[in-house]
Amino acid sequence: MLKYIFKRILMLIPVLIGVSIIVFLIMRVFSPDPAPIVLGQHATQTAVEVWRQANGLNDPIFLQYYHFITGALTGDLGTSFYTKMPVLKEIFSRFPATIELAVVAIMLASIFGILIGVVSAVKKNSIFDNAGMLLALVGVSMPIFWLGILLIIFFSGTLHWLPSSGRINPMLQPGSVTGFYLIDSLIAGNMDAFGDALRHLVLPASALAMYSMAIIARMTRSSMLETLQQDYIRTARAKGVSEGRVIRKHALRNGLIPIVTVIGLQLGSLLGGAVLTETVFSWPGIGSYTVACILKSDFPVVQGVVLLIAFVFVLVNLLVDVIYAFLDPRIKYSKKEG
Amino acid sequence: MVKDVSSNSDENLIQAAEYVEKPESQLKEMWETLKQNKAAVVGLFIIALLALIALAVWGSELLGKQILPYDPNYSDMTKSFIWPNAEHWFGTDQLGRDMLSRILDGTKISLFVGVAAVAISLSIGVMLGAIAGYRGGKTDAFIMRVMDVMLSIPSILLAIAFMAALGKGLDKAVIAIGLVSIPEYARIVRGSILSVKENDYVQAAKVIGNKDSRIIFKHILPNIISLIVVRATLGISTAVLDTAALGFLGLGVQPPYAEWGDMLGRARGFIFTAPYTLIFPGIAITIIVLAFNLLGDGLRDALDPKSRIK
Amino acid sequence: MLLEVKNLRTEFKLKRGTVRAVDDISFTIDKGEILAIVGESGSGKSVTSLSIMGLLQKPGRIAGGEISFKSQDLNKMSQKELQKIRGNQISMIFQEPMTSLNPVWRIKDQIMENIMTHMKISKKEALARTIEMLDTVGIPSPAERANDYPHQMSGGMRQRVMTAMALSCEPELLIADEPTTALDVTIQAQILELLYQMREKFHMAVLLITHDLGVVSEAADRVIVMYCGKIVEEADVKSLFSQPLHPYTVGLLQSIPQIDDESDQRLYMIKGMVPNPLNMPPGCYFSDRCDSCMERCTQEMPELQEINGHKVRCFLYDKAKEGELSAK
Amino acid sequence: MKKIRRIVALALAVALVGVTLTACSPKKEESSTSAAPKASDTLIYAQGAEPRGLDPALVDDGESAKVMINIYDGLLKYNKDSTKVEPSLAKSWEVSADGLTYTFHLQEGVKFHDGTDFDAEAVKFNIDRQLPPQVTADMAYASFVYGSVKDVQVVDKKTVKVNLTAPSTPFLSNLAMVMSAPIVSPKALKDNKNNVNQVPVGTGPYKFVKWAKDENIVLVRNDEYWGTKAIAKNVIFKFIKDNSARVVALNNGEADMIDGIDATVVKQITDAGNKIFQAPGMNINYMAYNTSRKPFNDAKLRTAISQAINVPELVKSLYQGYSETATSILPTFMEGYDKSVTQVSYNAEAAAAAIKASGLTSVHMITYTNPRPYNSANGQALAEAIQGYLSKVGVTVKIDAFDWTTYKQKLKAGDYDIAFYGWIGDNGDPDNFMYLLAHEDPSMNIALYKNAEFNKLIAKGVETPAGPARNAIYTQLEKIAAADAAWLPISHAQTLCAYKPNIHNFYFHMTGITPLAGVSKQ
Repeated sequence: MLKYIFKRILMLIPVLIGVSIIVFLIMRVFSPDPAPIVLGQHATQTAVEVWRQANGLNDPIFLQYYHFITGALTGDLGTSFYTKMPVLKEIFSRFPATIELAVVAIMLASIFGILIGVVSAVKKNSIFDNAGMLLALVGVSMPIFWLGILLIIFFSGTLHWLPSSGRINPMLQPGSVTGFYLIDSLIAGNMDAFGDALRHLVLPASALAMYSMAIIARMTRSSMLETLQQDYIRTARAKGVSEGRVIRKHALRNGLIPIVTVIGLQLGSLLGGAVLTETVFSWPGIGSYTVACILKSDFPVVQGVVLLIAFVFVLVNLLVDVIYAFLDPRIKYSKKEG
Repeated sequence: MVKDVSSNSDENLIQAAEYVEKPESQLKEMWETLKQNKAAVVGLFIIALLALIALAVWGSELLGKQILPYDPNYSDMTKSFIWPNAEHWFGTDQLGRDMLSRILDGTKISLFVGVAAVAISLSIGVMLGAIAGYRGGKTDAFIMRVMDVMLSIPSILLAIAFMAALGKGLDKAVIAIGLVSIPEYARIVRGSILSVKENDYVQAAKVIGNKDSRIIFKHILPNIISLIVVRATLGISTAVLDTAALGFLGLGVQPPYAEWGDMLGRARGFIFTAPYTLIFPGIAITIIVLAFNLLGDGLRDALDPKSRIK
Repeated sequence: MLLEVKNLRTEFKLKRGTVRAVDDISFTIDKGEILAIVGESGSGKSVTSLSIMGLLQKPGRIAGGEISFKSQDLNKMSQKELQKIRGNQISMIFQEPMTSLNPVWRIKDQIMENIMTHMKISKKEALARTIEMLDTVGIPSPAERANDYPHQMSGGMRQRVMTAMALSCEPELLIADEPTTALDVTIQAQILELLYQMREKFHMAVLLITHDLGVVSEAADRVIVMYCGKIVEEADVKSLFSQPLHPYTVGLLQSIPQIDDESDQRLYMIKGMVPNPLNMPPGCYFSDRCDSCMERCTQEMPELQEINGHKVRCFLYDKAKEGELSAK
Repeated sequence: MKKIRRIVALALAVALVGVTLTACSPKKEESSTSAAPKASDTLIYAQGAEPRGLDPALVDDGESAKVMINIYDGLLKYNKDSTKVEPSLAKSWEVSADGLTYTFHLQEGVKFHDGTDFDAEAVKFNIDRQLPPQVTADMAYASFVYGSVKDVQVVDKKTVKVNLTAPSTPFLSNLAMVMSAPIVSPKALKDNKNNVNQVPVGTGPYKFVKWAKDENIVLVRNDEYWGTKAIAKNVIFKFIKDNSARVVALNNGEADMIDGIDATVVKQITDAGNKIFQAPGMNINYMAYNTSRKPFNDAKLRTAISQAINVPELVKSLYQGYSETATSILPTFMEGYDKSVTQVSYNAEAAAAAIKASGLTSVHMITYTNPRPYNSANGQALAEAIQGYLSKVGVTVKIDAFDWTTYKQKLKAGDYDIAFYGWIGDNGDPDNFMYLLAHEDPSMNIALYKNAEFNKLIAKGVETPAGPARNAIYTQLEKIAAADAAWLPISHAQTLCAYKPNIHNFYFHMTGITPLAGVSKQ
């Protein structure tokens, strides 16, 4: 197992190299020139040329890549064209916001998705089942940004219950230890800040969670339906075990195994969904920042962000596989090849 | 699908008795079961309706006739932001264009992008997956590593980067969305081919000395075609959503095309003044995506022998 | 009398019609007795056992009849009350040892769950009892194997585990549904032997459900033959094997390969197939496959009649012909 | 055993992810600042985007300007209600007769936020870093503000002399700008590799406290300020990208002041009991013809197209009365603006006839998809509206819309008949607007307009000392531009802000800055 994990981590390297090549090609070869944006409305052709030269943009693409990759290996992802700040600093000051949002969203999605899925499976064809599955179907069909705006209109604009943007009331902002406001406010023992951060999370996390929740609910339902037909469920019932226990301890425990994979995959799609959610809710995370940087042709930042996201994505997949093995004693990764 | 012989229980027999007649082909079998799935039929009906609208709009455009209530691109600045009324059922937008006409007109774009993008990812993905799965070895390893790389970048980010690089446009949106979902198809096809490859009839075909391409197209692909159909149907709904997302971010089609996501993106600035400009395109997207999801689910159920016994 | 089943009817409501999987059957089991129910797939024997356990899943349901266990009607009990009996006074072994154990639980946990559901004892005691039971059913080094997951054991071992689990609360009735079907022949004999020993040890009754007459002859005291949800013949094991009455039973017996048979004759096969349960032939259900079919057989269903303690459902043995019985 | 191994493996994987994530989060940077700010003495200003940075030499955007004006002082500053310059860190100044030497007398006893002294050396340091050889290509405003500077001489601690290479009337106005001109602590620049984007140190009424990326910037009152001290103790600049969300934030009390709103939300804001601040904007939103090639190398055809567009109607519906219809390139409050200048007026019949005569049936238009400060409705909506007008006079329009970055490249490529653009005034000087049509760079002069007479007048305007004579030059330039119709000026976007009723003395200067020192909250 440990060997397997090690092997998988080694396999990160070619994937990351591949990712860097793709991003590099898209950005440096095909994307528009960043110079006019960087240099502003007074930029003249001459200034543009001088700037491009100074930033190595006139070098052959291989040389540019070589500079990038050697820098990346030493932990230097370069400097943002636009803000002149180190890319790593720019990224990591926004990364916790995205992670916090994604983690809360995946928790919401998992809890409610599994709950709806289990009840739907157990009470198959009941009103609850039909309503739950209709909700799930609409949930995967709604554009996430549209849902987000509807939530803002309703809960912020009309009812004034919840904030529509940002992570926290700046006056309550806790000192930055982890960058996760929920954790930081707890460390600081500031319950007001914790509550406020939570309130700010409700709408974006719900919008972001909707799609994944729907997927998880549907998956849970079908997985549970299949599990509930298994012979060992009948065995458990034949033992005289109560129905609730049969569902929780036998069916769910087994039905959960494929769901873990789905949740893992969803975490990946959440990172994508964060792009739109963050845009709608002015969430100061990496998603909306990346879009802005793509549109500004801020190459170093885009390269860095995508590399980081790919890294996290692969790592999460690894984690899912490990959890999978943990949940299912039949799985062994000793001889698996890819 | 051959029933597991070892399961002897009476229930299985009773269930099997419901399916005495065995349809000849997989697709026909799917169709038979699909017809019994109410939700899927509803989905199919909605898609047919939308396709009809799209064809009618497109056809009349070619003939230079106007079948929509108004010209969807005709802007009249004196009619900016008229709330829905008898004359303009869905109201007008900032430039005084009729929202109903624009939404109906948008059907053709969403359907086109959805289908065309899936066609791209499907053809390339199936080919790559088939080659990888069938050849195995280094070819397989290389193709699948590339697919892994693509999968590890969120597809929407990749699509945004493509669009930013290629520029706005219907054709470019199709390409961007088509390209980013290639790995899904490649993976599915490769996986199924790996499992089908060892089957006796494929081995037999090999022994007789059939050419590889012939084996893939004649013996392997027909066996996984239904799987691909399901994936492609669901893929269209994803593609429509992705198109809308690109449009929303201002990276979709060129003006004055009426694209629903683009309409949503513009409506965002007027959520209090003209919320109807936000509501209707959103509903339109949800309906089309829902329809393809319903159909895709129905197809999947029809394909899956376990779930069809209900 | 430990268990009495009276006029039990179990139905499956399907879209295309209602299937009567168990059609008006009655039988009894005494303490310590081994009763075998024999029949092909679809004869309703497994549904009978599930009906007794109250484990029928939708769309199946008991449409009528009584199942009285120690003079309590199980059919009238709530699920809660049934849960107290299941795994405790009545327990069950299923045909598929490969899939009947929860793959993600250690076997000790699965057995302990049974014990702790019904007995008020500590975890430690339950574990001790589990290991003892594993030992009883003949699992070597039970203390270690108790920590195994099902996939780490062979099929025979798993069936032993199932048996250990079923017996862990010393039930008065054990229902064994095709306990040996999925196993190798050599293992089959071991498991049957085990059942036999356990019956002796715990003085319990066994309802043995099987399609294998060989198994019946080795283990059972009394036999019921079922066909399409109906009992067609019932007798003690000796008279059934020595003097089968129903043409179906006769056919079944003839289709058992005999090792000492030296003739080149091909093995006998009952012609035709089990009828579609939604489309039963009128009259006797066996009529379309029966070599001795008479016109009457295709029109009305014969009654189950008793001839010298040997019950049979066939017009060949109408009381009028009783005299010819011995001649045959 | 196996279980233990699995647990170890799981723990390892979790730890791996955990370590990555925590490694990704910022380390404890600033000492958690003393007491948390209180709502009553804190002003929250919500703006539409995050500043690019806070080093005046390195940034070019309006969002940065709003924050920097509160942290820094320049030698000069603008009058509250106009673009006339007033003393700031320079108490007074003299200009030599040849217009080549400027002598500034500095305030005394002024200290930077880091405790170092402000003096003539600091002024020289700040200007020198933006002059050759030190200047870098990405100092967006260096050449604009200091392009005419030859060198800087320190006369004594409180006197500094700036020598120019040629007389430049806009130079004084430039020194009041918030780009390039503000004086940064030389010590801070030396400590931070000549880049104080994240750690600004100035002499202004507020001191920088912290910056949470994409969230907010917190400032605190400079209690040792040399001038009139600020009223509110804390200022927080919050970044809310979405316009509607910013309105919601104001109405829900999450912000005290917001900017960058458009006309459609005004009712929403006033209905919630909040107030609107409307100020004229120093900008121009225009449409340009590509005068370098057919068909629009013909001024008559340009005029015909311009005639087909009902600009007042368009501006009214597109901007809902919160942009002034432009009658000239120059904003109305600017020196040199003259009422007598007018553009061609709307006349669809005449336009249709002229266009028909010319045989023109289709044009290629390129535009941008983002809202810009001068065009809140974005270039695409504007282009589509004009497409509507032109379709009525028999011209089919093909629009290609691009994201801003790409758009800039397309402009440079020059493949278009009509394009859209705008300009944000920098220093309040008319030259700053009119010189665009004389510029050689196609990314400035997108009409590719070439007129020797016009260029000569521009050069003359720069050298002429401020006064009626100079204003006359610019009026004449405006008239030439209107007659040649290379541009169709569309609108001057007004600045639209909103604030809570308990906010007093809020104002937004026409140069796009918001000095908050005088603003109070009750």
